[in-house]
Amino acid sequence: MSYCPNTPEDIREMLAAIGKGSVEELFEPIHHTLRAKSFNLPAGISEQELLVKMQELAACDRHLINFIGGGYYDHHIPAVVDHLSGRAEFYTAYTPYQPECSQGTLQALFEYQTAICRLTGMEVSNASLYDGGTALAEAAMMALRITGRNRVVIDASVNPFARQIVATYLKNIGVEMVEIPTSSGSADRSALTEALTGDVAAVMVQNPNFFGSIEDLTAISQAAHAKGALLVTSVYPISLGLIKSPGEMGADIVVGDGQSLGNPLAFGGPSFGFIATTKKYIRNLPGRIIGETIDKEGRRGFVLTLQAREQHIKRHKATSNICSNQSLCALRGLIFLASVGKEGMVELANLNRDKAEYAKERLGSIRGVRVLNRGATFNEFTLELPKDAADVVRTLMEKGIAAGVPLGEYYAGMANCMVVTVTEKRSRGEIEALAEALEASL
Amino acid sequence: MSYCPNTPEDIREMLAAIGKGSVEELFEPIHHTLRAKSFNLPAGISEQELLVKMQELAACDRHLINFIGGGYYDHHIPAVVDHLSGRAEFYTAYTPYQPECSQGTLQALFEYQTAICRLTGMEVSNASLYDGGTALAEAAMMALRITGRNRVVIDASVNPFARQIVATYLKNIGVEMVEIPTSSGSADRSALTEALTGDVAAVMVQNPNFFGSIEDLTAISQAAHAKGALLVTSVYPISLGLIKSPGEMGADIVVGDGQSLGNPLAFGGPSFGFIATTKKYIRNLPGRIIGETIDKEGRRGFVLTLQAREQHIKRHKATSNICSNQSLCALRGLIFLASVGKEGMVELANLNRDKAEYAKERLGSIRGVRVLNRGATFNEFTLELPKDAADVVRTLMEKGIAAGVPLGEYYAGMANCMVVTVTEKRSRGEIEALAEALEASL
Amino acid sequence: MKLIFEQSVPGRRGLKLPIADVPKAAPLPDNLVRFEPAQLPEVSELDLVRHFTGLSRRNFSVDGNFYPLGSCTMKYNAKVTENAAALFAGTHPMTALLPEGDTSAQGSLCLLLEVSRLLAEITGMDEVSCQPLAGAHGEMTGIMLIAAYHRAKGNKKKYVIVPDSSHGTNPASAAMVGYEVITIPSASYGDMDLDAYRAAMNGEVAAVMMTCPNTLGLFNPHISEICDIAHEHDALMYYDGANLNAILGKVRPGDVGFDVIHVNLHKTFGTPHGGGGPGSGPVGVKKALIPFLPGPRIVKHADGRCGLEKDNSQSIGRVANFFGNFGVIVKAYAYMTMLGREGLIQVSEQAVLNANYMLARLKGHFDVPFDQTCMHECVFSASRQVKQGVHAIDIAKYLIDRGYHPPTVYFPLNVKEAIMIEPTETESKETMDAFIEIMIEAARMAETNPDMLHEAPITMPVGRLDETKAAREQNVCFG
Amino acid sequence: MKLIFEQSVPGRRGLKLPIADVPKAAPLPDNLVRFEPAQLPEVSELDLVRHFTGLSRRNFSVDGNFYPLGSCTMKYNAKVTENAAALFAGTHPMTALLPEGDTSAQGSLCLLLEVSRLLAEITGMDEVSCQPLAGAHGEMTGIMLIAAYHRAKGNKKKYVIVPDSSHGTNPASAAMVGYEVITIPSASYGDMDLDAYRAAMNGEVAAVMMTCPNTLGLFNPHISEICDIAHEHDALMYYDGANLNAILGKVRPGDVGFDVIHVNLHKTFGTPHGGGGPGSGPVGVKKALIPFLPGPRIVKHADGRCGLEKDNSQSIGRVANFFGNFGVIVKAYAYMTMLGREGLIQVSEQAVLNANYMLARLKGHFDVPFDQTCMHECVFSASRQVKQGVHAIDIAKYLIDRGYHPPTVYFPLNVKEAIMIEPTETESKETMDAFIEIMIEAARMAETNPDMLHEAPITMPVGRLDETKAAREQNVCFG
Repeated sequence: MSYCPNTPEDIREMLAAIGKGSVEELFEPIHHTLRAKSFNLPAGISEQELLVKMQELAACDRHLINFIGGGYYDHHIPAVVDHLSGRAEFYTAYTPYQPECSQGTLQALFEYQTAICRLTGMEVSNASLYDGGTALAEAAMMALRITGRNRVVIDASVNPFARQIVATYLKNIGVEMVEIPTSSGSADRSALTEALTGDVAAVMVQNPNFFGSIEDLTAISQAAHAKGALLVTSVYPISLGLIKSPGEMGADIVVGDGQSLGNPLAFGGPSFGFIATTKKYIRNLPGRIIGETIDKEGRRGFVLTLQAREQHIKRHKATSNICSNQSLCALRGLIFLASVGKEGMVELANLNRDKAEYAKERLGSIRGVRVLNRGATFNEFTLELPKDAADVVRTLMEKGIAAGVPLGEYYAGMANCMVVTVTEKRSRGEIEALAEALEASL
Repeated sequence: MSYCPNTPEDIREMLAAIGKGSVEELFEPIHHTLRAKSFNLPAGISEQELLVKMQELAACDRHLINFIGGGYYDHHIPAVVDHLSGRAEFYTAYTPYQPECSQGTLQALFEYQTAICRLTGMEVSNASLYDGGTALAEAAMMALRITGRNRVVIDASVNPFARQIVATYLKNIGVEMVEIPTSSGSADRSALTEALTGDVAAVMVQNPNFFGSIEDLTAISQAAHAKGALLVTSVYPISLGLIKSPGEMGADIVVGDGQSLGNPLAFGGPSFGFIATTKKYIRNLPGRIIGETIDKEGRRGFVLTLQAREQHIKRHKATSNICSNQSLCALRGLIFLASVGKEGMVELANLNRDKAEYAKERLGSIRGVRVLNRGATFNEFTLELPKDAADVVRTLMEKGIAAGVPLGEYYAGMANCMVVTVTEKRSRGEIEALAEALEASL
Repeated sequence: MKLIFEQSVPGRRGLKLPIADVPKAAPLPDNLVRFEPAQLPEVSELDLVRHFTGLSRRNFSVDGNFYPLGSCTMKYNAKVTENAAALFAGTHPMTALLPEGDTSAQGSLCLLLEVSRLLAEITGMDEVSCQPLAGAHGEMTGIMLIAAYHRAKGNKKKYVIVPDSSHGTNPASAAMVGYEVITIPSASYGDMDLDAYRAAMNGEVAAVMMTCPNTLGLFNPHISEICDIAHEHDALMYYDGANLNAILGKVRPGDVGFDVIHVNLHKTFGTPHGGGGPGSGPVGVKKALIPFLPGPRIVKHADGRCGLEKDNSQSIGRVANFFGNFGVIVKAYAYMTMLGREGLIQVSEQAVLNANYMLARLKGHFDVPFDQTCMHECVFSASRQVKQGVHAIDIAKYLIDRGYHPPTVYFPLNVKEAIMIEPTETESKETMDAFIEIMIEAARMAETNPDMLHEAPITMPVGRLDETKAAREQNVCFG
Repeated sequence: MKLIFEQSVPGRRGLKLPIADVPKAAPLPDNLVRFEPAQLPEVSELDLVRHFTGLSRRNFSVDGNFYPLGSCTMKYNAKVTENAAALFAGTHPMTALLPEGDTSAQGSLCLLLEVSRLLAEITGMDEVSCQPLAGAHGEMTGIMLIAAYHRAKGNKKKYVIVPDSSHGTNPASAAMVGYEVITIPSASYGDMDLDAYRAAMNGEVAAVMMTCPNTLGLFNPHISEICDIAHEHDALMYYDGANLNAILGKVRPGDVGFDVIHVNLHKTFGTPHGGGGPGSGPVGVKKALIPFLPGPRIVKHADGRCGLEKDNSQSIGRVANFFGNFGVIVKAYAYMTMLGREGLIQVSEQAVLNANYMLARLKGHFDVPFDQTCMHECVFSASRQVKQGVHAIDIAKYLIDRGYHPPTVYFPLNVKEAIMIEPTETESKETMDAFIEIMIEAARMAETNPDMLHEAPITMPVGRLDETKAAREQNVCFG
């Protein structure tokens, strides 16, 4: 296949205009010693052959009944999300550098920012980051910039992958990341408070946390603020239909992964990260921000704003190196939120929790199985099994069920535990199938 | 699910404006004795539940390797066809009654008409009919109108389904349809010529015919014209990349099914029928026709034209009752033809024939199997087996292969025969699998 | 915009084809070979994409614009139905016709059977065939069924009665089946005059075709009597289902006395209209007509499997290649299944509410030929505006400039300068209010600035087009 | 257009949710419950569809417009790659991380491995990680790898060198990893001045970041020497792959002496840019840096299965939640697979041909800061037009009125009034000729009617917007 349109006749005419005898002459600025030593790639194929090949490859992934989460969730995606984000004018455009011919993207992203602010209870949002994990890292960097301090405290019940990303980011810039071990699936509040020394830029927590537990973070935010530190909260957006918003709890920076808002599982991407904060920190936000303004005739329009923070102007003094973000995924998030809507988000969150509570009760009543979470949970919970959870998960996978995420790899001493996720897509029958298979495996 | 937007508050306000107390009052013009005696339908479900249900239902269709045609063909559909015909402005618009805000549809259909003319070698085309079979029936009606005669002669090697449709249409209007039996898969030319009495409006043939044979119809068209009859030809559009066009052979009306041009199999529809003729018969064409014109400033534009022939003006004197046609499918056909393009159509036709010739040779060399076609074939051919073809097809279907269309049901004395179709999508490996399975079944 | 043919460059390619995995065949004999390739476009895939993307942007559409085109039911087309249809795109229709092939097509066959059953319940008919490919095709099929019925009974029938407000397809379909058409004028209540109908009825009448509510959006108060009179003469009652959207769950034509019905799935059941098709026109009948339905009929076997009826000697035969516009039927099934009983009732209630709201708000500004409670659509006349030299067409064109697809104009034929508005149930009050304001503005401009209306539209790629030139020159194929 | 929030009506609903098939759970404790629902839009599905359809129509895009945005490689995005990606939408990324979960995700894992191998061959690197989520993310990851390399060797490094023509992301990424940035001015040949570079190099330099061809579309004639000098100081050479589209099959950065590279899949490998993302920024390295690659690395087991590396203690760690922007990677894989070796070589040849044609045709009308054979893009300056008071931005805005997305303007920073045109290989000569004519017209208008250029654009929904007001008021959230 080739998507190059020019015919031999076109090429002749163009070379004549350039004044060259061949296309090869155009590459003469590149010394022959620098030429490719190898370019050993397969021959091209047609579109028809490609589809056969891709179908064969896709068939090598097994379809499982997903009770796994870990930051990515198997939610229903309203059909409108694909249809509208699939409009060519959205997906084949680029960053809206020229606002007059990009009002579609710009207004949509302004609406996205508004939706994120309203969902999180914060005042300002950027136009998206890469994913939830990198958003948490960016939030750490942002807190460091704002406070001028060089230490962050992070609760171990934050998603382990996200913590690894934060660690990767902070490793090179001489910032210490203090991890507070979790106590049976909850943040250890006294340890967190103790760690709050005067050089701490941020306390970083997740709600619901990796074990599925929900907490009121108000006290933690007050403790942080008392020490001049910021509260950074990572949230699961679907839960915000039901759970007190981070804004209400006093968070300073809120991040999360937007996959659950209308983006497919797709083996982990693309999704988007969101970040929201209070107005006073807007200049410290990383990434693109869209602002409202007017033209000469007073017509409302939207533009990329506060670009002076960004790399293409500020270069090494920029707030972040981010350039392309996840615009189309953020658009999907916006369409998802507008489709589900105000009341729908409450219902959706309740539906997730109702299913999960049912499953928690059903699975928790299996002989030898114990629910680890001490308090409330949303749509995930942690089970302690009478045997190695990895073995159980392995066994159930053979039956086509991804039963949960075993914790041994991520938390010392928790080899018998696994986190089970139940979204609105899991039917009562599927929950029963999980329960029976689990029972049989113990 | 419901797509009604109005809230109880909206409804209250609207009723107040109307001056009614309830929605039910609006139905008072309908006497209570006329009210529905039953409306026993299932309760509604959500989009999410619908998709689960539809996936389960779709999974009840088995995927087979298709060596069957019979008027519908398993061709590759270029990805652009779905993406472009899926533009909401195309598929959620209606008949372009208001040309100024419908130039997209109108220009596309004008281009479609042009493509059909060029493909068939004819001068004018309408903007589509329902399918190939009804197009053949409309062609018969058209020939009757043009000639003022009341008899048609049809070759039995025309697709049996299409012949049945023609018969259904003609049954009520006192027109005789004379069917000329086929001789070993070819038109019986002498019988056709003999049947050409002075009251025959049209000779109706198909090329390639139902058995897959290709013929030069020039002599038949000359014979028909000599008797004042028209030649109506049904064609398989993919074959026109290679085979002499009906226009070159002297056809007066050319019809066919457009499914093979970018429309999915979809259990038989929707596709489109096309009909093309010479300029002198344009006023006798059924269905919509798009014409070029200009506006006051001389800008080119396109409109529905010659509407005086149509039912909404001419009512019972219309050339046809057709109103909605298959516009979107015709658009798909146009995009298909523009994507494959001039050279591509030649290559595609050759690729189909190359595969079919290979299969014909391979299958024809199986002991006891004989190729029935005496002359050239395109991408279908007829095999005579040493046993009942229906039994063989049944056996091979169990192995996931739809081996061909057995002819016993359609042609007396041909129970041992079946038509095998090989499109560009069938691989050499699949052909080999068919051959081996066929060998094993005999 | 240039035509795609005008963008052609010799040798330029779009799609590439696979390289053959079989040897090249010997060439065809010369007399069978095409002399030169068809002059199809030679464009790159990008140019193709830009061309059709650009063309699409020159259309108004339901997804882009309020589209209150009367008698066409331009409601919202739920996107999920597209996804549902895509699940069924791969099954070859011949599969079901192969020996025991029905076992390999149970999903598609059972879906068709289920749609038939749902439609039978919705319309009050005893059986439904999904084979007809569009509304008019369903009409013609219905009249063929009636002809077969009379033929089987030995009835000598010659005429079909239609009211003057009927869709043009009604008389055209009757004529396609060989009947002569008797047109009955409308009475003061906006539908077929009962006395004139009674006078026209005789033993040679095969059928009476009614749209109910009719094209004025009015429900005929004498419908029972009309049915009775027909049946006394062994004439069958044909129900044109174009306006079924008004009466879901409220009235079932079968209960009222109709014998045959067609349903426009793309209207009432929300499948996209595709710029003029594909539609789908299933036909429903009372018991006495079942034997005549087009074949092959889909039936449920005793073991629960779905299959094709083998013996159908009384059938009128095929009216389409296979089983109907299946892809459209899948979408309609998805729509019906999602909405369910209550949702479908709500459809009609809200459609009727919206139309009456439109009528109430606009009747001070435009003449109303029949001022009654309407059903799902309402008809105005621009006759008041004509006095200022402004015609229905001028108002229509002005609406285009304001971003609205015009209502149907100049139909039904029995209303002068008709403007026929069908908002459908999927439009919100806000959308209607905004449209109403523009309509009122147009009425005001007819008084104050008629020239501006005559000039409209001015915001489109082309202004009003010379239709006479088009009809005279018959330039229907490029080059 | 109104905001979606401005269309909200209390109680109006879009999507409906399933009714629970489980009992209602006991309510959450009050202190955990949200006080009031988030004020999300309350709109019908039709209003939602009209809103976003309408918004989409307010964008220029590759499918709608020639989009020669320099340094962004806005080539045609093959539609079939969308279909390919849809096939892989359903696999949960955690699947592969479960015990023996890799066996349930062989399709996705092997695709990732295959893409890595293809990219390694294309770039001349020894191994590639697909984890970074965008170009700048890949850059940062690359610099982290370099930091890890130096750390492991005990090197004390402090600086990263970049040329003044570099993308802003280069210095920003270096800074994110804690390095100080040294910027080297350009020489008369349009790229980093060799003497200044030599002077700046020292033992504390960790890396040199080059774009090659650079942002002027020029291939640095001293690139080998630059690499050698760096390596003499144990500084690593970083290749910014933004402009890789120019050199496929012609030059491999790994062969030239680069140690680390990132590739923008959305640029060179034709995945859609999504209005600003998602991109994908795989990072490739030479052997010495493999141990530091982000984990979990995808490996091929002896039995041919693909899986995840268990031990990766030297890894810099994760840079993303899972395995990268997988959906984007699938599209890039589809693109590479279709084009194959010859197709990819043709990409660069035609991209370079198109850019040189643009340069040849326009250089009489606009100043050319570095008049040489260019690679895949060419840079002009509007400095001649500035004398008439017309700036690069005015020309850009005029192009909008003529239906073209403007080229990149005011970048690279080392060219005054820069106009940077990258036609890409997927544009036809006709498209370029039409664009060239409009550019020439703009140059002429700068002489004859500069005011008209200052007023542009006039055909868009808004004219030039007040960016100062936006930055001052910081109205970034509605209501």
